[in-house]
Amino acid sequence: MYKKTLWGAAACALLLASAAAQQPKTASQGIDEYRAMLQDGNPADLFEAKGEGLWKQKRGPKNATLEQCDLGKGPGVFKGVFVELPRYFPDTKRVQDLESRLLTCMSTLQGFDEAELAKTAFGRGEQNNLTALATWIAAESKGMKFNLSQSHAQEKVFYEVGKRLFFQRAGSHDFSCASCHGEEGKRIRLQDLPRLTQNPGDGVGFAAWPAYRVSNGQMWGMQQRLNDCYRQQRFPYPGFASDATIALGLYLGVNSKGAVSIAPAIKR
Amino acid sequence: MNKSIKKWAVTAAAGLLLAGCASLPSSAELDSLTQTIVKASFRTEGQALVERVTAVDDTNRLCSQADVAGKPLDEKVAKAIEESNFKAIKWPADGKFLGDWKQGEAIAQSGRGLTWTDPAKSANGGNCYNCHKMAPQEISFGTLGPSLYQYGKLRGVSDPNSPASKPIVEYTWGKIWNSKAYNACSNMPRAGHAGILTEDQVRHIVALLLDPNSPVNK
Amino acid sequence: MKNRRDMLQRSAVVAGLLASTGLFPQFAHAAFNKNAFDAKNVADSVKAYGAGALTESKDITITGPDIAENGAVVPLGASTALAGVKQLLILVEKNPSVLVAMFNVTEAIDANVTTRAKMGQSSDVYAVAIMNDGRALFAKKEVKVTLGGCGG
Amino acid sequence: MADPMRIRAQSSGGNAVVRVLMSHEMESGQRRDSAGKLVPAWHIMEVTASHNGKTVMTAEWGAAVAKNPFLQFTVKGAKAGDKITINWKDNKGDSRTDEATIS
Repeated sequence: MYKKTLWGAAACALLLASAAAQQPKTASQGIDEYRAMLQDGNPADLFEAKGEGLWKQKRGPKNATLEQCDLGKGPGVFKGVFVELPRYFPDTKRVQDLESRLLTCMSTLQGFDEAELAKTAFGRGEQNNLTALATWIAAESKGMKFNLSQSHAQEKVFYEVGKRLFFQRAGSHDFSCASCHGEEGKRIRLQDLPRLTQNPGDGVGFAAWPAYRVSNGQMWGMQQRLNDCYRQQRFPYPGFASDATIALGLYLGVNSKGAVSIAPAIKR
Repeated sequence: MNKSIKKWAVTAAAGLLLAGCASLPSSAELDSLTQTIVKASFRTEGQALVERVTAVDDTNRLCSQADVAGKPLDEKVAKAIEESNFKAIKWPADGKFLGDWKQGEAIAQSGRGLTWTDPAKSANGGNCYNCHKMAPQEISFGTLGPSLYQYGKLRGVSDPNSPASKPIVEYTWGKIWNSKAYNACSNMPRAGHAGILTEDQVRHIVALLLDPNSPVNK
Repeated sequence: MKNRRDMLQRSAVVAGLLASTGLFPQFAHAAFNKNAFDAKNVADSVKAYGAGALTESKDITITGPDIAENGAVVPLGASTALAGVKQLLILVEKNPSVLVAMFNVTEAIDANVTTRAKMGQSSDVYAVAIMNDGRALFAKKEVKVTLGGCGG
Repeated sequence: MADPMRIRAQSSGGNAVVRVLMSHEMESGQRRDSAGKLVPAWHIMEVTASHNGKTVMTAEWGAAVAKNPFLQFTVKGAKAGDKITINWKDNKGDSRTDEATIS
């Protein structure tokens, strides 16, 4: 559920500023109410159902299911894997997040062309299927606490790289992730911004994605969430499942240790 | 770039680890690895050229390093950054600092421009309301920057064209043009310096902030 | 919430089957009221369903947020405890076409429906109950639509 | 063909609350594509709800119903084990029917 604590101070300011004096309700309370109304009936359910079907369906050039896919807890295990990703995988010798790992499985088990799939635009063709799969896998860890491993040396290195990426000021506007997510209690327009250098709380930040975005009616995985952050930061385009996006995700995930996952969430 | 560097950043990480036993690479090695990963991960799309992350200036590089370290910049370094950015400020060629606050309001409202999805020829917005409270009619404003409501009024500007107002007018222009001239690691973009806003657009924003008729000063 | 998925009933796919067996005979006759959906104001839209003049009524309830963070999805509901409701309408006054949805109410359901609308801008939203006797009772409220995100 | 609906039907106090999510673009007809051309409206027009085979509600929808539509209503006298069936038809002639058991 949404944190309401951040809204306190802003609420007072808005109450004074707002002309809506006929109702003793602030703009932020109004928006909390709006969000609450949307909780019941999250269209992410549609993608979740689709993802579950896709996992069990024989598909791709090899006409195989994904039921032997190893997401970190052994082949075929999908409960609880999401809250431990990204992690190091010995077979690929890489740190991978959920979407990167699904990409690997769709390639090795089903025979899809990994490079081709990674190049496909979000929301199209097999990318859309990958998002549905990620939505379902994430949902299978709903209510669990994030607990990413930092035991493998590569995982530690990726944390440090992710941290550097988080603070990297660049692009035409000099923005880093920290420009918006480095402090407590800030807003962009009316959106409250979680502080992501620490655990921002249950179901906030890393613990809310994949999420259904009501603004465009799209289902977004973490890869697309980060991709759009970089777009709005005026950065160049980060490759799908690239090391930069995985390292940044791992940094956010490790910081979120102990936060309860509500994914798939519903978002503005 | 030669291909061996671009190939896989992970290989580089593994190499570092093997060389340095199981301990974490040094901070400098991690900086370098991060740059390798950035080069391998980002690509040009639309008007968002890859150089935006591979060729950052000293201001951004030094401020990012300070952020990672969690320590403020060395005072001398900060001063030097501010001086070089101040020198880079382009003052209005015709000496006119103020434009039309109504156009300024529209620019302040717009958050468009310079992303890889924006057409290269479209006008850029100022993104002002994303971070600042300005005209009180707009309740959807951000709090990343200080409130600018009554910016001119609070500074006693009743006639922005008077000699007495000159220092404030110039500071306002300079701050919008290049925020880092006044605060080395400011979170604010360098609107003029980075080519986000044109000279005319900056004039309109200055008017929005300082014109006594602007809703900002009501 | 934790068992939400377990509560979800798997929707059995019977597409086409029921339709072809004639379980929905009314569809053969159902005439989508194009005039009502083309109407540019609330009165014209309601009139297109053959109802009389609009009367505001405390017995009708419109539910919706005071502020919508995004106009693309605005939850709106229409309800009444009155008996003899024929139809419930949900309308957005400032949309290019005002009517969002019309529900034919039967004795088998509560006169209480909720859906989600798109809104282009802040506007009054209406719940209208067309009664069996032709009266059109309404309730309205204002929903403010804010600009979400960074505007980019 | 359209993706399946998600239907939740829960009995409470002698009635059943039915919540439905439908997978549909609900293109408004107001939006322009990147070339500046109006994207034609594409939306669900008719919805029918049945309880154990008997129609309990029909609806007409316009293009202003939000993408991936949500619908909630309450069926009187419905109990656990009963069947709820939802059907929709859109303005392109596509349709979909799904069924759920009340829990």
